[in-house]
Amino acid sequence: MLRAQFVRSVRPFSSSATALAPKAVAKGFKKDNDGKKQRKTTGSFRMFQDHVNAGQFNKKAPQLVLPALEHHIEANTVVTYTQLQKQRLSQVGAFKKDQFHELFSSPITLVRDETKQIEALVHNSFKTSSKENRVCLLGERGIGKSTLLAQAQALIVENPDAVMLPISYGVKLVDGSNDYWFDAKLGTYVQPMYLKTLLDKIEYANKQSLAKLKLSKEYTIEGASKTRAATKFSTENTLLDLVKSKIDARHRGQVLQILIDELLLQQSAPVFITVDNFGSIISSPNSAYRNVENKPIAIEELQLTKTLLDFISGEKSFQKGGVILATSSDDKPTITLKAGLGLVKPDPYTKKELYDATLASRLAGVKPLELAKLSKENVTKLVEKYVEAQIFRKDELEQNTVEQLINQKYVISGNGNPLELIRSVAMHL
Amino acid sequence: MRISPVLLKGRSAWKGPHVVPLPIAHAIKSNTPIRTNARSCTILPQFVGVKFQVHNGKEYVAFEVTDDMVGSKLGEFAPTRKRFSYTQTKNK
Amino acid sequence: MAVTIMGKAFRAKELVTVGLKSKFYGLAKDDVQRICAKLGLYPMMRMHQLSEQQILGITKELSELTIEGDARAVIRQNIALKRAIGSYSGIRHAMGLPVRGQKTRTNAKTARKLNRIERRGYSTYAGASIQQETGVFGAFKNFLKPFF
Amino acid sequence: MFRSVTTLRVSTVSLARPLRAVSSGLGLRFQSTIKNTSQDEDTESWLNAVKELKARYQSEGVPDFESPHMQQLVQEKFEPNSEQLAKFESLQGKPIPQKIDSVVQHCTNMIMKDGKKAKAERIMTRALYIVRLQLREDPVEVLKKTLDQLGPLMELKTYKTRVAKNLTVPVPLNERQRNRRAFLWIIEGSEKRRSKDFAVRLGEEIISAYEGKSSGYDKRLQMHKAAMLHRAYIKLR
Repeated sequence: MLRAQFVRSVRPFSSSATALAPKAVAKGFKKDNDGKKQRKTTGSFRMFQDHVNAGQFNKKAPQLVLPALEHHIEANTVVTYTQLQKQRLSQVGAFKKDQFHELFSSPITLVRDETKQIEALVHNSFKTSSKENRVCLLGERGIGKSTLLAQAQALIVENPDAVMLPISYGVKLVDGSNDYWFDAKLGTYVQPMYLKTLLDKIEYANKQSLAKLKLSKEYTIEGASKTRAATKFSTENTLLDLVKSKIDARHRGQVLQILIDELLLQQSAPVFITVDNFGSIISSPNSAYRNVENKPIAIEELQLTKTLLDFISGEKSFQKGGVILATSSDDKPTITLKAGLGLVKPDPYTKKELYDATLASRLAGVKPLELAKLSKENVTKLVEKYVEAQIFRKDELEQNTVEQLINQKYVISGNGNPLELIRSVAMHL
Repeated sequence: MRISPVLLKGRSAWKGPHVVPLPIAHAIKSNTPIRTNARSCTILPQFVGVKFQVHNGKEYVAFEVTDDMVGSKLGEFAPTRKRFSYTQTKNK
Repeated sequence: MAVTIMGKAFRAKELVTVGLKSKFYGLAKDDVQRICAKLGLYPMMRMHQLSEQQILGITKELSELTIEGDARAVIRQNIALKRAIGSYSGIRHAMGLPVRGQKTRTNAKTARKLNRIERRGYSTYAGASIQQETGVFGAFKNFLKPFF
Repeated sequence: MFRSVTTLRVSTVSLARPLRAVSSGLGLRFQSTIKNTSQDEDTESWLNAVKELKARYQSEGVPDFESPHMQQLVQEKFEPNSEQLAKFESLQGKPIPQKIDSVVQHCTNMIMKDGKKAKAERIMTRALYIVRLQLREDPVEVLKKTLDQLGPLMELKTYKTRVAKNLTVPVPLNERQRNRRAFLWIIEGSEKRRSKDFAVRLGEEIISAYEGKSSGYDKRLQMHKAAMLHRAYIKLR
């Protein structure tokens, strides 16, 4: 005992301890748990928005009894989509992530005055050419532009003859997130990866209507796939066969070209072009893509945007049909769009990045539709449904009458902004 | 007319290189060194082969201009500072 | 899953434009953009999406540029020339001191680290630069190495 | 929203600039001939009125503003009526309702880092939204109930005595203290979850704690056991 203490009290006079010690390694501030990565296994791996969307939470929501969205429905009613509409709209990509659909068993939507205007346009386009039925939805963030576009699409789906060409995120056409390739035959740049998804969407959304349309003449796509030298389409084939056909990526542009040509020729089916995030397409005359000489590729040189602009400007026109565009608050704000729609007169000294005259002139004849804020009556209807869907906090319901709640929420939502309205109900502390 | 970017080094073109009148022709003929205080004078191609004595604040440093020096300033070749070296006593 | 271009490994999910720019000494954003435009690679392309042929194309384009060792050699040559003609900046490089009139009373650590006739260049390969020594005194030396 | 405002501003400026330039140019050139615009008429009438008043003050003297005649012109003061007074009296005792529940606010402050409350609030809102979606109940109630279940009742505290030994004495915790311990355990548990989004991790952890599956319950049990072991040191007066 004594000896042990003695030994401990003497300082070791040797450098061997320090010499033999493991070499010090510089460590950052990052925690790494001795170099081992901690494994996290439980729980969802998604970020908030995706978690909320992918969790199928709407199955747990109480069922609401609501009328379906159909033609000639009264304004200021809260409706839901029919099974067919829901299926088609989700295939087309009309339901966006931040629209709070997970709160309800089935997406609910309000028929507002603008819906009636859009409905009239859709009805008109069943009879008249697409040049006469061009509209662009405008309005502040959360006002319901995408929702109104979805409503229009739902009304279009109701017509079994109608063909819909849906672009759910316009920005993806020009921001360089898809591959591109110069098709010498067409003389434009095609985007095979995007075309694949677009053609799939067109196929899903228009199965019945495309099956009724037969090709007017024979087409041959050379070098269409690895196994075959060429793919032939006869007059017996329908447009659905064309869209479904498995064509090599590089020749997909020709499929779209044939589809558009055929739709231009026929008279029976009304054809609709719907574009969301349209503002980002029109924000610049150039896309993010570059050609072999490292010069930016103009949006007029890309097959898809050129086709869209042709129909938007009215240069080309389906014999029956319409063009419905929706802007988004995510789009880069430029004067081009508003000047093109005739809402503002641009200053001649405006910077080139903000205003492009030639591009603006392509929008001539498109009717602007500015979405107004919801009226008190609209808010009343919505809040009543929210109460039914049990998304209010308990204490809020206990402390206030429904009438008081309506008044409160109308003010908090910035006098009737639908996004702010539902956020004030479902997402506040 | 484009002036060589070597001479300008980012200086604006309309000004041209900064030069001071010096007896270059005379120096080439007589092979005498040019004694000058103009440290900021740009070395032009005409200067090549001329001997210079450039003031460094205390005395005149002598050097001969070679091809590679074109575009530099005269002062770059006459250092103005002496390197510090420690001596035990001040009298040394 | 990594893609290798000219002996350098890239993460599969890395953007081609960002990856090339950051891994090759002397390669700028505009150079990468030009290469991508020439080969028809789209701006948001990821490394794992490159085909064999496209990688070969990138390699060919890169081999025509002065990058990596060549780019470093150019800088070394310029410094050596300055030293040879005896100009002020050449002298400062030789002394391992700041060239552009910065103060030397304090700091000037970057200059001490980099400025010399045989300049290393901004290193894109970490680890190879400083040889580690072992032992007690070695550790002390390692600590002081960056300053001398 | 911000963006749209800026575009509007730009557009109005662009409209206004040429107009103004034109009008000022005209004004300079044709000042003598064109005078029938409403703006000029207004200015002239104002100037005339001022001149008239000046002349009157000079001849008659400045009027006495303190006189009762002038006092009549001053607007009457606001006087509440009996109904308004009664309402004021009835509201006197009542507290101003809180915007955010105090428990939620306490928890939000525990999430907060570097004083970034807005960020903390966003995380909390999203976490509670996930709780609502999953359980279809009022998330604030769920949170309160969870904290109540999870919070320890006693804690060991060490007191220094002047003599050799330190005293470890079990101390009862108040509600706020219990909530704090419980929510810190929830945050700790949420760190072991997979999502990169803290809001998702927190929401899921609150749900599992509500269902009685959190690792915090073991800690709670341990604390209670330790408190029981040291129960002899409790001084009861």
